[in-house]
Amino acid sequence: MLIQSILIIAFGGAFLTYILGKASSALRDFLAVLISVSLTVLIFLAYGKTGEIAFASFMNLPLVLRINHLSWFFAIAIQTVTTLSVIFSLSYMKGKERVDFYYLMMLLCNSAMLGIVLSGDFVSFYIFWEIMSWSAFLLISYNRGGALYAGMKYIVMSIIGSMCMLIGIMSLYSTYGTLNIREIHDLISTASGEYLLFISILFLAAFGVKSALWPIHVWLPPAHSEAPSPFSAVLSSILIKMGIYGFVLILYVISGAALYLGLGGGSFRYILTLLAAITIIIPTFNALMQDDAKRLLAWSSIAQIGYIILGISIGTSLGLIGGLFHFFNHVAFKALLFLAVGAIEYRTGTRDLNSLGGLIKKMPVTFIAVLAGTFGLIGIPLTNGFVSKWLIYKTLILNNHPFLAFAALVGTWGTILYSYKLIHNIFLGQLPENLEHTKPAPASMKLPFIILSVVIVLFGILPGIPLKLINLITASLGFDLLNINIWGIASESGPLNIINIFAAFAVALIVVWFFFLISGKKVVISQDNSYAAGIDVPKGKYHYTVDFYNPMFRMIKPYFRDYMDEFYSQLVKALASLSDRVRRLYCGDLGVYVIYIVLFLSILVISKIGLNLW
Amino acid sequence: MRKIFSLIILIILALGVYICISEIPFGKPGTAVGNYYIEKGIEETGAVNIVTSIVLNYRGFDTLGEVTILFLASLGLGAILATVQNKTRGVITPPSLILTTACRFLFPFILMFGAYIFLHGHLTPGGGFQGGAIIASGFLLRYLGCPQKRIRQSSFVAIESLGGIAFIIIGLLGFTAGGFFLFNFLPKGVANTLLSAGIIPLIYIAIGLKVGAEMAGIIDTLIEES
Amino acid sequence: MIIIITSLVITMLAGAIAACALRDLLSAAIASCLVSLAAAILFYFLQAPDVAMAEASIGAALVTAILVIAIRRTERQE
Amino acid sequence: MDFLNNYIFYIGAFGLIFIGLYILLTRKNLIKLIIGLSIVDTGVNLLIICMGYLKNGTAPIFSRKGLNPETMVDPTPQALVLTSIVIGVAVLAMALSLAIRLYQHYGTLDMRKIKEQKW
Repeated sequence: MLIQSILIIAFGGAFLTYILGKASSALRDFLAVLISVSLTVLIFLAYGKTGEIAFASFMNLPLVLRINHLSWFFAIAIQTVTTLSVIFSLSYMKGKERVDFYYLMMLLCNSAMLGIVLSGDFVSFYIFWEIMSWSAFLLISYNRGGALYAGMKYIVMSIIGSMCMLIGIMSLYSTYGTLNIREIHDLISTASGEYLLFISILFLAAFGVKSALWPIHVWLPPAHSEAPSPFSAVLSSILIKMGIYGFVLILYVISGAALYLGLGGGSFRYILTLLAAITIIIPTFNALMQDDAKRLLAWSSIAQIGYIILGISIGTSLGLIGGLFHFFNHVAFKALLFLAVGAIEYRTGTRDLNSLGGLIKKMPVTFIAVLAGTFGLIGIPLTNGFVSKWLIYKTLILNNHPFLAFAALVGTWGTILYSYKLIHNIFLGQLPENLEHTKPAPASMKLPFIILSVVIVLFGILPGIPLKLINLITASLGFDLLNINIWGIASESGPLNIINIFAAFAVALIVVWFFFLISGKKVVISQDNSYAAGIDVPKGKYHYTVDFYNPMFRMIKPYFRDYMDEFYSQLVKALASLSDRVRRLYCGDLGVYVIYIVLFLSILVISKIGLNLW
Repeated sequence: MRKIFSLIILIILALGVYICISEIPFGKPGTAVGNYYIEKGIEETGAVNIVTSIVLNYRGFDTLGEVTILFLASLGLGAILATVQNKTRGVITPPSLILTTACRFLFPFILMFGAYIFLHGHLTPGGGFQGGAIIASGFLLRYLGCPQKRIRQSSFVAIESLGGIAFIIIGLLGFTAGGFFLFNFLPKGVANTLLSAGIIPLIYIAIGLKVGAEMAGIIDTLIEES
Repeated sequence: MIIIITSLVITMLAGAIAACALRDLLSAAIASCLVSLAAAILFYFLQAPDVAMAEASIGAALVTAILVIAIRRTERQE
Repeated sequence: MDFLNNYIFYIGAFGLIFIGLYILLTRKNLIKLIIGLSIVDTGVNLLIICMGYLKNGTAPIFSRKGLNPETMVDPTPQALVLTSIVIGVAVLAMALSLAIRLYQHYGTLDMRKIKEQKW
């Protein structure tokens, strides 16, 4: 009953908001926030519940909703981010056009994502999946112009993925006669290895598109940078994670760890981990080269997805915990970063990293938020990103994957570089003259910043809170229960104690501080001294956030172009010219059409005479 | 070039057709469904003309579709030609008195012959379509013979609509009487008499009027502005 | 009997070839009328009086009439 | 003579079909094309009727007593061809009206000169 009411409130609320928006915009804003908050509360109440309800039937297939720890874990992340995004939108969307439509699509997308994680069979899963894809498409192309192109790119790839999934679903149904996930899990152990591989590859394509796995990631950067900022947060932190949910679903809930590890003689897992490693490295360095803040974050999202898939695809308990925890952390800090960039765009009107700078005095709360977010992104100790990355590294090292671990480390170095670029080019350095009168972010934007920053730091210091739940999830997927305490993991296989790390960190900090103190006087050199040999530099002429990391770019730029994107554009061009040639068959001359018909008949005749086909 | 190419592929096609046709003997006994129609036709429908019983009873739905296509064709014809501007052509020589008189004299007989054809559709060769075409050719004669006298198109439309509605109503009455469309609910009567075969003569009257009006309407539309 | 049929078939094919070869559209229409007429008689020989009647009244008469009217509204030479 | 007995109708039917196809293939005039179409139509009708013919058969009408159902020709193709002829005239009228419309618009019936329907 609770699950149904969640979905009814979610979908009904979305449409009610739209209708109400025609009457009064204040009432609409209030209703949108009210629905989001009440949904959050409802989902919180559903903690720990497990159950399954058949709520309708579609062509004799029962549509099933179910809830368990895995669903709850994803649902709470979805709902939290959407709620914060909606609160953020209150001021961000003020005065824009078609705001009713925006809220409708936002809430609809949210409802569809809740539906995905709560659905217990593949029919409803597919239906919700499509609702999510299309509402996301409409929101990505909300700004028109270049956004339309980005939206088209997204929806075309998304449809290809969905079709792969549909084929997989139909194949499952024709083989087993049921689409209930639980029943398929019971039946699939009898399947042959080839069939399982076939199904897995189909679903890999579907979920890989959505979660932007490396060769099929090209839709993500334009889509994320063109969408409205609150929705970019949802897109990056939640929507692409539906692909992660799908991976967990197909690899662990349906196949189970044992079957998955033996898939294709282990080569499936090998390829998946390899793809994940590539997904970490290439997008990280692509992110480094971006000058658009949102595009940078978009590439960073792909890279972080690589970490999550890497953790999940290793196939051990610790790796799965690390992947799921990194998912949760990425939800927190990527939503925070996108919202912060949205706030900066809202106040300054630009998100070009070369023309920003020095905003630390003007927007201090935003700076703290971005600082927390980037710390989490890099994985500085005492933030949650550290814990999850630690778990992933540990898994890789314990399972003898030195190259994958090295890839993850290289990714982290790149992450440090682009995070520093982000925070420096926006907040540090010199304040351009046209930004002198920038106001701090409004209160409705600060609230999400504060909540998400608190989450990042709290779960960094007390990782046991989410790990306990994730441990329950992995236990329900057939892994051993680990011994979790509030400070980390106490089991033998992968001990993690945040107190020890905190202590080591504190000691290191004190030592550094000590050396810093005894190393002598600091000499303050003004900017003019080092740069212009004492001559006064005219203000506004000099802005040293431009061409950040330029020497490095000169080295790596030729190797880190988005080759896949170019490949796909070439493919599209080739296809278009081919289609044009095919179109020329229809030349508009009736005689030629008759020739086609007669030729076809003649070919039939020749085959009859020469080959005796029938 | 093109002609030679066409001839070559046509010759290839002819060769193939020859190979296929040489396996089909000419004048062999008919199909099972044809034999069924011949044996049970009179008993089940009461129509002596088996073709009629097939057209109107066994495959009545086909005929409904056929009538619909005809209707759509005349409708589309009117729609396409409605926007064509009237071009004044050279003066048409007025018909001579003898021609006009002969046309006036023949016209009712042609109509009567058409009516005879569709009334006796279940007894003799012919039926609604043929009778309707004959009626239309009567109108054609009238148009050619006395071009200054025009029949109003609205009367064609009225007759056409009445014919179509009558067909469908008779079919729907079959629903109430026997449970399916075009059920033969009237008594079959004695074979080989005019009042036999149940609803078949009624439907043929409707079809005959409809087809006649439609074809005459098509001719009228085409001839109208030239 | 077979001679009549053969001559009819030859007439019919000749009409069709004439319809193909003649540059004058009106003559071609009349030639196609000849085709229909011969076909109608052939239908009668094939024991299909219903079809023969339909072909004679529709194929030979009405189609030709419509064709002639259409040619009159457009142009006569190919 | 035996060959003629067996094949004369087929020759007629296929001769019509091929001549019609030849017109469709080589001619450029719209009305000529429509004439070709109607010739193909007639040929196909003739062929279908040939399929149902029975040697020395009678028409499927019980117009007098003593007719043997065994020797009647197959009535099904006849019924189908009846439908086909009527639809043929409807299609022909439609095509001619389109031709007239095109003539009014372009001033020509030549397919090659009506450029706008090409790519």
